[in-house]
Amino acid sequence: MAMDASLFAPFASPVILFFLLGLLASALRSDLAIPEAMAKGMSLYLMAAIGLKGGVAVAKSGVNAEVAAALAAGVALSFAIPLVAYALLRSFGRLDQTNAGAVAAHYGSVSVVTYVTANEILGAGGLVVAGFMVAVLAVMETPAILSGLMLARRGQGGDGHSRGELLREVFLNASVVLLLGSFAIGLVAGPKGYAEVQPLFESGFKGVLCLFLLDMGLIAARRLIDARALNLRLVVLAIAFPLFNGTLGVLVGHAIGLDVATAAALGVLCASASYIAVPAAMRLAMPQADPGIYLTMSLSITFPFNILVGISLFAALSRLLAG
Amino acid sequence: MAMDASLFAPFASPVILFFLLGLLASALRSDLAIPEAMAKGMSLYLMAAIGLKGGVAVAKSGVNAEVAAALAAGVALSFAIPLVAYALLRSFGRLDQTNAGAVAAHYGSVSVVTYVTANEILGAGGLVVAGFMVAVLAVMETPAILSGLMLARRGQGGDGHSRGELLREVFLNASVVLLLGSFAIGLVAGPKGYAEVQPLFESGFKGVLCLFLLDMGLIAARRLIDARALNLRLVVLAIAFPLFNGTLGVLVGHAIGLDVATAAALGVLCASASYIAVPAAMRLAMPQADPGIYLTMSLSITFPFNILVGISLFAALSRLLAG
Amino acid sequence: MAMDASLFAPFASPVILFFLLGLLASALRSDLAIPEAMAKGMSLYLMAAIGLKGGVAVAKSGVNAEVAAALAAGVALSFAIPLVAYALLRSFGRLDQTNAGAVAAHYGSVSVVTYVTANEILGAGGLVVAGFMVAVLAVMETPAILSGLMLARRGQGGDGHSRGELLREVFLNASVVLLLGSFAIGLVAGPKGYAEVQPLFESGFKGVLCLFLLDMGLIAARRLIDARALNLRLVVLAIAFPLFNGTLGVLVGHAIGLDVATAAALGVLCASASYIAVPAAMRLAMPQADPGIYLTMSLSITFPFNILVGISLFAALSRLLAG
Amino acid sequence: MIETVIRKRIEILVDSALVRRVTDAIDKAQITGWTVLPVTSGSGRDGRWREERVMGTDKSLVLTISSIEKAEVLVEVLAPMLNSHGLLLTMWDVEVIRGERF
Amino acid sequence: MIETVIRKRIEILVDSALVRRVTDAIDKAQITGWTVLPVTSGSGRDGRWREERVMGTDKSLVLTISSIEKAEVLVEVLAPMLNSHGLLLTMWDVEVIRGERF
Amino acid sequence: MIETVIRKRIEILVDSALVRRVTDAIDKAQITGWTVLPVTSGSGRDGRWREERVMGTDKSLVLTISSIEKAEVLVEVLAPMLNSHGLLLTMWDVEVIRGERF
Ligand SMILES: Nc1ncnc2c1ncn2[C@@H]1O[C@H](COP(=O)(O)O)[C@@H](O)[C@H]1O
Ligand SMILES: Nc1ncnc2c1ncn2[C@@H]1O[C@H](COP(=O)(O)O)[C@@H](O)[C@H]1O
Ligand SMILES: Nc1ncnc2c1ncn2[C@@H]1O[C@H](COP(=O)(O)O)[C@@H](O)[C@H]1O
Ligand code: NA
Ligand code: NA
Ligand code: NA
Repeated sequence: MAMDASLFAPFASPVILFFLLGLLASALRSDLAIPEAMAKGMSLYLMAAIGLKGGVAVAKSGVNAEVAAALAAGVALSFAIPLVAYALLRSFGRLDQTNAGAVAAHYGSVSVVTYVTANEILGAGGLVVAGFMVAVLAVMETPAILSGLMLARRGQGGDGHSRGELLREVFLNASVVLLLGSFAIGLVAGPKGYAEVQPLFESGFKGVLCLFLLDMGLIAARRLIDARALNLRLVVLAIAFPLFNGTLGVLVGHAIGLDVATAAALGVLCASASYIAVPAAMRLAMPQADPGIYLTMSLSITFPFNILVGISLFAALSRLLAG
Repeated sequence: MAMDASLFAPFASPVILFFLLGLLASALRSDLAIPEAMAKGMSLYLMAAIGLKGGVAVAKSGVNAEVAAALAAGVALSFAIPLVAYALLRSFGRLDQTNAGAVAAHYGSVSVVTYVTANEILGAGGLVVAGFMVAVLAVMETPAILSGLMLARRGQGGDGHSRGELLREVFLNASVVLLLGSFAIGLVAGPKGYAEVQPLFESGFKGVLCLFLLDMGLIAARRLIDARALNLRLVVLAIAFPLFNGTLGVLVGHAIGLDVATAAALGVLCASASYIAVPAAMRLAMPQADPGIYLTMSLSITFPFNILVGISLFAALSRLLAG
Repeated sequence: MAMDASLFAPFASPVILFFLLGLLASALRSDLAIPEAMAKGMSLYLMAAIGLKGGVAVAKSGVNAEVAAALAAGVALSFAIPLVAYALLRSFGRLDQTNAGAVAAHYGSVSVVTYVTANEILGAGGLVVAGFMVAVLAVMETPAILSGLMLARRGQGGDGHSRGELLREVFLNASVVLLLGSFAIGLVAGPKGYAEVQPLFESGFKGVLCLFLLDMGLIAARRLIDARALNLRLVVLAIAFPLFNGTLGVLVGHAIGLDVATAAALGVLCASASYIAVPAAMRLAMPQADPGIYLTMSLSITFPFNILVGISLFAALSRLLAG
Repeated sequence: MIETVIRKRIEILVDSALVRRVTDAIDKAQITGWTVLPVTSGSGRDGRWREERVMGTDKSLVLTISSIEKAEVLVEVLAPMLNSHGLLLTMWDVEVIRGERF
Repeated sequence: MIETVIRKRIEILVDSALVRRVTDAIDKAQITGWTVLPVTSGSGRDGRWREERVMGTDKSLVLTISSIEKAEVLVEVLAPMLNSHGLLLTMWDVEVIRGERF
Repeated sequence: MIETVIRKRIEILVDSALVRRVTDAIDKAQITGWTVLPVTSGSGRDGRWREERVMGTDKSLVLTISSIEKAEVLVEVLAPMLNSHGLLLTMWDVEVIRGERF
């Protein structure tokens, strides 16, 4: 009964309601749209804010073995998840090698906004995620890109010209730099320095997240409506992946000794699929892969699934495991 | 004496002063300009904020007969105002059928920013507008478009191809969807859910309104300077319309039993003229109508008149009627 | 020892750390970038905020002889600094007449963001700058443009066609109008009117400054990397100018009786070089001058130097002079 | 040397609110694609305009590459709108690579 | 088939701060209109630039359609600025509909 | 009358993530410069796209003016990418002033 309520509580949160408004507006083909510069600005703001907050939290708590274990687990999961996903995409999903590799890379990587939303939803339920998970988020962005590429290109020589460019794109992409950079700033500035900028980065946070999720809802639904390349098998996988990977993440989290909230957050990271960094890398490295497949799966199915269902599910699972 | 002071008090408010700065800067042909994405972002923010606030207010107060009466009055006035306006535009204003219909539609519809500014000015004078007026604002946007089109096209077959497109444009245009959507979110989330996002949507509100009105001042004055199609008769009408329609709105408000502040707000809605939703609909449905006429009247004359004079006037009138 | 600490304290401030992050990200050639509309929006916000705050401060303190002296000193320094700079740019810097005049104009004029950052750094060290310095900032923007042009064009007839355009560009450019306009609004609205908009313009200020300096760091470093026209002599001058002009400003500030903080701020204004208003004026009036020289010097060398070193130095000097 | 073929490049300046109608016409003419570019400001017989917020007065530039036959079809389809909605259409020959796509 | 006529299309890349001067020249040449497009970044003899905020280094593209005679007038008028202010001007023939407008 | 010369104008529609690779090719072909224009939305065989935030699906238009010889070099250099990365390239003759620059 209590669990039931906690599963549905998020639907009274403005954060989730604005996401639903976005989905609905696009479904009705309204012309509501967020200017691109504003959306980019909000995403930079959200990343700087969680980076700072995480850094300050670690400045307070200090670094310990738990942090190292979480980072190692994150990297390992980001590498490994594409391997399983690839196999299923080839067999059950019937995709060719290139597209299967590209989609697999998305599911190994992570979605910043899913993580941020999870933080809010978990927080509202009394589950406070450890600050160092921002660093885990950042390190999980890229390994999956490498294993995805490896899978897609087995037996084909890579494109020499672009290797350096790709590695830079992958390791120095905007979100990794901003997340780790503001994490480091939070660490150095500490609670005292953070206090100066708290009004912007903390008070405004939930409101900005509302508007950002409004935009995500608009885009996710529009893309689904315009989708041509999707079939039922891929839709099934786009829901099965977060369920499976999220459960895996929660289990690993508990295995390495994370607390309830932090293990749930690791589950959310595993369940989430990238729709920013990885697509950009794919356009560079695997232009033959079809964005109509990988973006639609990650953005229009997995992302809403996680926001609306997944996060609450992994929270419940993590509570259950903790007894 | 006291009334005199209350009439001039708004001119010490930063909100009005920034609008004047915008008018002045454009008149001096300064190159000061607000980036378009920022202006659009601010207008989305303002609409989401008033929608939320109105919804939360109704969540607290509940829905009653007053709300229904106000909604009905709003729809009726939005339909009816263009009829009178059209007659005057044809006779006194000497416009042809098409342009008269287009201008009439603007005056039946409403300006969101005028409403928002009125809320602030009335609030500063101790007049708190009922939350449900946001819904009235939203429902008044579109009926006028339909009566304006009807007037403009009497005796000419409509353009079949575009009917569906137009209706979608009219009923699902961005501002209607965002206003009603965030109103609904406010209703569902209630005061508790709203508290989470209040720092962004309430604390920042007046400051954002300042910057937005700075932009409106810049645009209104620039358009007036570039205007070619305007003549004295049309200028007279652009001031007479808000005076007449605003008085009508205040009277109807009192007649249906609204309180002083809310009746004044209904007056402001009637007095205000659209310069966003209606022009967009006109470009689709009546491309022959001249934006140099309808936009200049609504944006460069009626809008500043309402901001600087009209709002205070209707507040005074509403107080007077209440005795 | 105490001075040492105060010299390094700024490096724990998020404001400075975000600037360093920007420099670093560009140096590593990350694709991190702030959308242009957001950067412009933030710069408008910062100018409106400091204008308002200054005006409110003067509304409280009143105008006196000190204010007049500071304004006069500002104008005189802005006119005079280019004369010395020009001579050095011609002799030591080996620039031709046109480029020397263009660069000189930049160093006589001021950088708004340097001033804003100085305000924060000084404030954190307990030094509160007088509100009227915003007006000094505004009046120092343009005289240098005129003396720079005069120097560059000695003996060449000016371009008649563009004189009027140029004067408008110079005296009504966006930042002058916005700074003086919001200063006036602060004066008129006073502390009571300001209270309404304080949440946006004051609470958010430092956070916005962080993101803005992140962008400035990105741009400054990128420009330095792409620079072709710079040589060691010019780099030396781009560091010598702020040292010399800043010292001059602090001395003049003490001579005319400004307090420690305000004299330090005058030093910062003299030390800072324009990279917005003046480059735009130069493109109009002296298109032959090379932006690769003047922008790179002012933006990529002098600006970082002032942010990271200059401000603390002039603060220390001003304290020293006060005994 | 890479082989090129001649195709028509058509650019249409149109109110942003009407872009959809133009691209529908392009799709109907069975042209393979189109691209929309933003536009900042302009001036014509109706006077000056600027990218004025959401005020329905902003414009876009729609660009499409097609064979000469399809270009003619498109122009026929758009002809009524050209006058009623004041579109500005220009058209010229360009060389393209992989011409079989168009 | 709809009739088309040949006109000149002229595109001028110019510092945004100078757009006004170019459009004044177009008005002076009695051409009926012009349209401005935004531009993001570029590279030339003076090195690379990017849409660098309000730093006076950003550019715009001014596009105008005119008769051949007026095009020649415009080019004459702009000639001095072309060199001193580094404008980039290209010009070619296009087919237009409703050619009497231009 | 001002003298003009004929040059090639080449416009390439490309994923924004790949702009750098295209401009590197232009530099390598020793063309004096290039300019990038923003693009808002489009539709092709892969379906519709919009300027979709930071999602790696947005495109840009790279424009460059060059002599015919250098244009041919550029096209040769870009040829492999044209197919693998789905670039859209159009090319036509334009008149330019100060032709010695290109
Ligand atoms: N015929 C065309 N005319 C103009 N733009 C096109 C055309 N075909 C494709 N495009 C553009 O090129 C992009 C990629 O096309 P495609 O490779 O066919 O998916 C599309 O999204 C459009 O922006
Ligand atoms: N000769 C022209 N060259 C380029 N653009 C033009 C021309 N004439 C009109 N335009 C554009 O088309 C829009 C509408 O023109 P009009 O229908 O004449 O008001 C103008 O605002 C300009 O953006
Ligand atoms: N060959 C070219 N093709 C296209 N754009 C060019 C070319 N040369 C220069 N440009 C543009 O014109 C600007 C100024 O060029 P420049 O005067 O050579 O520095 C550059 O920044 C580019 O945006
Ligand atoms: Na994942
Ligand atoms: Na009205
Ligand atoms: Na200076």
